[in-house]
Amino acid sequence: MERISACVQCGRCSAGCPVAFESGQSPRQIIRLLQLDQRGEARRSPLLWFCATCQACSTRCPRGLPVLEIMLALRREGQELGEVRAPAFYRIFRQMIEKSGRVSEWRLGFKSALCRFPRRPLGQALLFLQLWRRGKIR
Amino acid sequence: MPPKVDREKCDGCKAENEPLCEQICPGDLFTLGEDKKARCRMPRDCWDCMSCVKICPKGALETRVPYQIGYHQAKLIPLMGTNSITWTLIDLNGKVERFHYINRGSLD
Amino acid sequence: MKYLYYPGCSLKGTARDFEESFKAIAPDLGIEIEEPGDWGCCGATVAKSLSKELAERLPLKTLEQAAKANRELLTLCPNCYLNHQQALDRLRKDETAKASPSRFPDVKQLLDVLGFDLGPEEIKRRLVCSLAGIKVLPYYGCLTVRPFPPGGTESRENPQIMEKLIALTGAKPLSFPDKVDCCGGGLLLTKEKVALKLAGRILKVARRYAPDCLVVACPLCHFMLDGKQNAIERELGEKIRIPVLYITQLLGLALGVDHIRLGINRLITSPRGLLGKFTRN
Amino acid sequence: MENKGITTLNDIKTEIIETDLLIIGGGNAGCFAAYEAKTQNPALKVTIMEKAQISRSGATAAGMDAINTYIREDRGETPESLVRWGRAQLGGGPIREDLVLSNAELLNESVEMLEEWGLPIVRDDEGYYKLRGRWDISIQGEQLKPIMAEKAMEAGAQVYNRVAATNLLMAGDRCVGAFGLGVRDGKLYVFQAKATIVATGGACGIYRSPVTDYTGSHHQTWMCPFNVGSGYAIGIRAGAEMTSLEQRWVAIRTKDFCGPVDTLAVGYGCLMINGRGEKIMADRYAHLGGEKAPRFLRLNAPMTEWLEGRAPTYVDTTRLSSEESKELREDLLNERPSFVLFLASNGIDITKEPVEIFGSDPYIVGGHTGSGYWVDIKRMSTIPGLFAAGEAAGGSPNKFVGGCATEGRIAARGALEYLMGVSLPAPPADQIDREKERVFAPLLRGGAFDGVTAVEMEERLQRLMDEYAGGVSQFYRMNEERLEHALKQVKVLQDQTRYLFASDLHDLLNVHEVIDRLSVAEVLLHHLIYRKETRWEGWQTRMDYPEVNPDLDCFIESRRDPLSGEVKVFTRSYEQLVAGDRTKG
Amino acid sequence: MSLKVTPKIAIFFANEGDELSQSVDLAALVPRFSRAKNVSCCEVLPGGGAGKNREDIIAKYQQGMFNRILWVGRFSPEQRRNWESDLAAAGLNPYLQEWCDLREQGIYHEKDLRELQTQKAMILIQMSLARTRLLEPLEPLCLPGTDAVLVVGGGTAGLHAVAALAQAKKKVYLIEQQSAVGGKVAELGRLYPRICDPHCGLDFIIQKIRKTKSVEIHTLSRVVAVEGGPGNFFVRVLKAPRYVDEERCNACGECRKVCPVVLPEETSGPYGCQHAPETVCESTFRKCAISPPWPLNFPTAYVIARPLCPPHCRKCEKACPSAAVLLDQPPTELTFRVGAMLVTTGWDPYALAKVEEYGYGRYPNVISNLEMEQQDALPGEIREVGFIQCAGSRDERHLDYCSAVCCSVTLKQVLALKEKNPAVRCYIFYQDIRTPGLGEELYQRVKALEGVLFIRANPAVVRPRQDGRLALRVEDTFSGKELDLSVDLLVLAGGLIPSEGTSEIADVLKLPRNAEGFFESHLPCHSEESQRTGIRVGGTSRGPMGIDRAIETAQQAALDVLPFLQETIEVTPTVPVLNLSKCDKCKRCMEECPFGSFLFDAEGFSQVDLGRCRQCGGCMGTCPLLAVSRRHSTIEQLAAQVRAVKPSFLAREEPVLLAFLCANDAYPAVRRAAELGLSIPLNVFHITVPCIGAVNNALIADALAFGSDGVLIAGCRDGQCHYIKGNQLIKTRGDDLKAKLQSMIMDPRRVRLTNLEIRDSRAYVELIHSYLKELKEMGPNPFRA
Repeated sequence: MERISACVQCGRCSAGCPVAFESGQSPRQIIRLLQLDQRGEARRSPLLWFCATCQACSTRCPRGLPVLEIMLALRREGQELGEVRAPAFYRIFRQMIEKSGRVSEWRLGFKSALCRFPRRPLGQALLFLQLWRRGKIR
Repeated sequence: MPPKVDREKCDGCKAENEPLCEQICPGDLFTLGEDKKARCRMPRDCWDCMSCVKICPKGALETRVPYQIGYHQAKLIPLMGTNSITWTLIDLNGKVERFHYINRGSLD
Repeated sequence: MKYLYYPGCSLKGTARDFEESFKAIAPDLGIEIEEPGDWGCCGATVAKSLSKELAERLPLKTLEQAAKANRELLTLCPNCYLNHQQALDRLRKDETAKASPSRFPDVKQLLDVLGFDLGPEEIKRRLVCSLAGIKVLPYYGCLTVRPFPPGGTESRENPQIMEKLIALTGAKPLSFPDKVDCCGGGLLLTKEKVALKLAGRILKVARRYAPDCLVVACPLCHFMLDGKQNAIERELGEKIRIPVLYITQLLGLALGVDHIRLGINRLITSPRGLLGKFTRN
Repeated sequence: MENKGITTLNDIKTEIIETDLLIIGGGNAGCFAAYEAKTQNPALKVTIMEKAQISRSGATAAGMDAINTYIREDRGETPESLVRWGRAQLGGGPIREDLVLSNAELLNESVEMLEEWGLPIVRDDEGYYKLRGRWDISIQGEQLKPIMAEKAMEAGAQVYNRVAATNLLMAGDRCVGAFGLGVRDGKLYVFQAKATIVATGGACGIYRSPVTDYTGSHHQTWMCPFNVGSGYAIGIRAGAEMTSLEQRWVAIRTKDFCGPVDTLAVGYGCLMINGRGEKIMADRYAHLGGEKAPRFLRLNAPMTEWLEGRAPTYVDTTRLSSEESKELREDLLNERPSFVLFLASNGIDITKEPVEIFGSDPYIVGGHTGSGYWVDIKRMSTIPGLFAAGEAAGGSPNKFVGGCATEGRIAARGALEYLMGVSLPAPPADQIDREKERVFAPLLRGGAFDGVTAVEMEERLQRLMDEYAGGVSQFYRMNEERLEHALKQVKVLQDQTRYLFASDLHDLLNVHEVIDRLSVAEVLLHHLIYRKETRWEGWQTRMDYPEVNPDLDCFIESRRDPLSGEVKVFTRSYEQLVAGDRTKG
Repeated sequence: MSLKVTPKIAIFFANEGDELSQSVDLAALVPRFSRAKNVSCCEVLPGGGAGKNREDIIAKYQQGMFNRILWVGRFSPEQRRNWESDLAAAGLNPYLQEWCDLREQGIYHEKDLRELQTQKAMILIQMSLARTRLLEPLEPLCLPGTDAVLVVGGGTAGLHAVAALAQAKKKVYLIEQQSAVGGKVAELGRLYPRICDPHCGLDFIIQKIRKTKSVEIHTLSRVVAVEGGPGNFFVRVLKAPRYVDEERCNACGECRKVCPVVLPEETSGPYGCQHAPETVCESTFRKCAISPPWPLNFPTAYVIARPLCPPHCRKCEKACPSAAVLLDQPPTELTFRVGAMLVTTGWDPYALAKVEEYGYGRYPNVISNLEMEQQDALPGEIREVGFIQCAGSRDERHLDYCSAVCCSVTLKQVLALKEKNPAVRCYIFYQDIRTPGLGEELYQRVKALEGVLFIRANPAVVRPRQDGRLALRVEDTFSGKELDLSVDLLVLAGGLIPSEGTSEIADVLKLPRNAEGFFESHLPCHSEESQRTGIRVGGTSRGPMGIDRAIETAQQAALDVLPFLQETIEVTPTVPVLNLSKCDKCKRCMEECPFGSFLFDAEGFSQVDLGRCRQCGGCMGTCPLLAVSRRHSTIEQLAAQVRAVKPSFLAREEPVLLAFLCANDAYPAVRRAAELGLSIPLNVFHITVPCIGAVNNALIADALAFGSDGVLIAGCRDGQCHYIKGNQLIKTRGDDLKAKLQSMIMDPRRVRLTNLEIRDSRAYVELIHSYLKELKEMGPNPFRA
């Protein structure tokens, strides 16, 4: 992260970020916060957990900053400091791999669906059915 | 009397053509190895005149007394000045003696 | 060509058809794979979000297996590929630090193998039937090209390798400006609405080109664009109805492999129209 | 390795060089000859053929710690007194007093030239050259060789380094240059010269060195091991008259490591003692001059101690102070640095224990004894156009550094005189082809050839000479039958040279070195056989003729017929020019 | 071997204001040195040698009382110069005078130290005396030269250089790869500030060149080889056939009417240019096989693109009324003898297709700024135009540097555009707007325009819309807001890279280049130098710059080469001399010379090209056999100075330090230290060398052998060495020596390198003190008597 200062705030990361404007904050702003030494605020940024890890920011950065890695680091930091709690999906996923070494998607989907009210539960159910009929979940 | 080549230090005189030791050796004993570093082709044929040791700009050469007649590892290291030479003599017990004298021009 | 094959979780579940189609065409393409029984999850994007240690540990197991078997590692799922590739880079970094030659073989993703290890010419030799008359829209998504583009040389913004492969089959590849945009798959189980929005954007643009099908090389993309297509249509309030095939399935068809063996019957969005066209010529 | 891609005769390039004066050997005498010639007549084209690299070649490669002859007039010394001393050193000769005198007259001038050129010579408080012994002056001669070389080149001599003389170029009975083997470029060099000076070193490696076996060093010798007598060989093969070869030079050296003893004995007055601690010279040889006894005796004396069961023998360095010891080793660093290393690597402190001594192997060196070319006062050999100087020229022993230098100058003057009005014939094609074939045959046989290597033959020759022709293992003793046997064997070896092969140019050089050694050995044996007496015990000890034979108070000469190869031996009489008792110096 | 006159040395002590006598015991020194070897007179000059004793010194010289002088004491540079010129006038060679300043060596009016100072002065004077004995009279050397000069690259920079040189009455050869001169500027639409057509500017300079008869222009030519050195370069030039006689052709155009070759229109995109400006613009411009020259009509003769001709077609040949067509013209090779060369090979546009995210080459309405230059009025339907700055510049993945001109270019283009199509809306996406100095005016002018929006952000992707326009999504970094914009035309401000010609000529002339591929020059001291004497570089081949600077640098370069364009070139006599009787042909001098001054002679010895040599003495420093000596600071002279240092004047536990000072930075630093009255300890002795690269390991060995406890080698800071790499050379050699010291069981810290710049006086003095302390801890040098 020592190269944070190299950022010229050109905004390419944000312009290419698919979720920045869903979260109301942009990767550029997060880097700026870090430049300003406001890590706390950066850690709490809603953007962090919106990130789809699509790597667009990192690959397009003219200064070669590992923007995504920075995001992920902040995610971890936030949890280690107990400031934030990862969404259910992450926790369930972790339990699974720690238990069985692998992940069963439908259980994962199902469990994390239970932790939050799913959009269009019926549609979900239907999809589960279709997947099951096509042998994609067992 | 085998002259020892320190492969680390030797740069084959940049392997431009003949390294200086090859040029100077009265016995025509040095050549440039495949690795572009100096090689003594026949250590037993050396007369230990130490011309090669004196001329090597990288300090990569050392004259050794063969073990059969001299113990490990005494050293005799010449350092060439412009008009004087110094010798550092280290005996088998590590005792150091130094010599320095004029080898060119007037003695005063 | 022999690889150590790493399936990854999805390939045994929602992306079953991906694995099936790959295994169905592999022999015809002269690709041999050996699959270790005891592989473990690579950690996807989750591990890195939770614990560095965990993220760095998980891929090691497979890499060791590859080193032991002294085979290059092949993963179908780009996410698994990314994690293993990154782990490999870390290992090699400290190997070079110790100036010791690497004992770990390379890690490959599907497009590396098809597009570069084998190469279009080689594949062309083996194709048996033409898919002429079909318009195909290739979609790469993120991790097939970012950060490690196929063959290490492909463009990250405008990759061409899938186009080349599609062209081999006789089908017409359409150039798709949004081909490297994110499908949002990673957010499906946390920020579903956003996820659907992103996938929706892609499908909407895709529809402009009126393709007979989309072709992908990533289980997650496939799940979003195929599995979630109904949901997306509902979000957009308009019909899309584009079948989404794995590149392996498309090649399978050109190799004359029966589409059941290719798992095409497992698609959610019906490929009937497409197959109709195909059987006609 | 480096054979410059030579596989057939056609691959070999011939380089023809025309010059006024060719000097074979860029050593002490050679450099001075070149300097003299160029300064006398700058217009002259002077060329030096040098086997190694002129700035560090030959006997003085490592440097020198003393000039062993300098005439301190202030001490009443004169050229004549030098002659007397030299004569006495040979037990009365015979020596060529004409040569020695002419040398002595120019000697000091040469030495002073060296100092002017930048050779540091130690002076005493009155500003005279500091003596050690009667004639020796101390120098700090680590750079002696480079200095001489630079001057020769600055004077404008053209130097061909890494070209080894293989034969003389003859026009009828006249010498018109020489052939050379390009050790680096694999060319055959043809030097066409109006006059030629042989100024090579002496012959080393004819005999086995006592330190050779099991020491990992093949070249534990007193003389520079790369001086193999080629200078004599080329003359012998061309039919030049050789003199006094039987007057071999054998030196008393430090045991197990052929280190210099004179420096200790002469330079620092350390006496030779035997196992019982008795002073060898003073106690047993007082009647022959004790410490001042002739050199060959000073060699033979300790060896006799060995034979008579009073070995080992030493020079007693124990009463040296540590300052003297340091000073002494400083001198040694100038001449044989590795001897200092040898002492250190065996933890020897010479002030605590004496240094053991033993005889060396015999050498043919005209700068020290009378061996070499028979030359006239101008130093021209019996072959017109061929001059000799330094170790190569016979008749005038005890030349050493100063004398060899001087003789180089004298020879140059002679050559200059000669070459005026001499013209060069066209290069003799047939001679060139023959020589090319002869020189490169071993290389063309190739490394895979099933034959004999130079080292194998060299070591066989050395053992042969050692055991049958009075080498160190025999305490230098010999007798008719052994010599005859040796001669027979040498002939066989000469015949076997057609099996010698070389895989690269360095090998090829070694091959010709052994061939040259054979040429010298053959003639040497004839000399040894002819002198049926014991005149210089140690240097020449005939067990079958232990006494001095007054009839042989003359020079023994030899000439090998270039066509038949037959060696004729005859005598020349001795002329005394400087009056006085010949045995008193 | 020069004829030696035995030196008769006069020693003069400058005791202005009793400065000297206060710090040392002159009464003891004067008699001591009047007895010294080779010294014929030894006097004290009361008043620094002004007025009366000036005459009698000169008189004494003319009476032959002495033939060289050692000046002891403090002399201002002016005083030195006066003495040297006065005595030179009287016939004393300036190189036979030596200056020994005691203050620089730490001798001040320290009453209580007077005794010790006198002893040190004794040694210092001994040192200078030893050197004085070995001084040689030197006369400037003259090399044969020629007043001809060769300029490579006929762009704006080249043309201006040519004009300048032609005005200076020099014979000029201009070598141009294209079929005509003009270069990139000829491709531009308008020039700031007058937004005028660059062709009038070019025309003006070309007229200027036309007037002089001394310029020879060779188009379609490239330099293929060069031999010789400054004053005498022999340049081989390969001239491709034009297939049209330059003299005869009057550009009537008849040939084009009959030329069957018509280049298909579709090779050019909707904006008249296809996406490889450097090549296709020409062909689109050309339209058929025979065409006017490009980019300008100077020379006017047409040119034929022979590969495009149909087999056996000779139509143009027949059609030409002045029989100028030469379809079978062969290529020719020319050789020029010139005294110097100028390289103005210019730039190429960065290949924008590499900046993939912006879709250059994929979408027809994305064009480069160079292509934009060729747009006249834009089609009416165009309503919105986007300009993306730093497209490839200042970007790790592309060009690390700022291309310098793109901002002004865009602003200029916006101005021009708005002038023709006032209704057009412009978006300028930028990181920073860089229009330094008066350029601000341009920026403000554009800012003031209606309908121009500056957006401080770069888009990440460009996407075509259904309607064919381009969609841009950016974050306005000021507001943090997401902007979804669309434009009809997108102009990428592409970067500048060294032209192919630049890399080509660099290889031929062995000109060093920096990481970016532009010519390496020693900024700011010799900004137009190329590190190859007699060759100067100007314009954009040195780095991105605007036209104005390109012209200035080219003219500066032209000015710089004038000294090489004389019948004879005068060279300062302090050149290196090789002693071939010592040289072993090891070639290290050749390897290490920063200026490639060494050539092989017939016998394989290396040989200095005195013209190229900069006299740094690096060769002297590197020669293992001490066969090279730089005149006036010869190895012998330096050795004599070193040998004269007698550490014994101090108690054994007091360390003595010998410092070699680089004449450019370290010495001035020390001199300044003396002026500032900083305390330079008596333990240190200074010896000045042209460059520390010239310090041979043998000298350091001497210093240690003769008892100095430490040797300090003070040179320039990295990258500041006036001889480019002297300080690196000594570094590697120093490391070898240190390794040797280690094996000799001596503390390698006894040799130390340091880098100073002129203002480091204090730093230097501190360093000396700390080093002395360190040496004290080490104990005396084992070789110290």
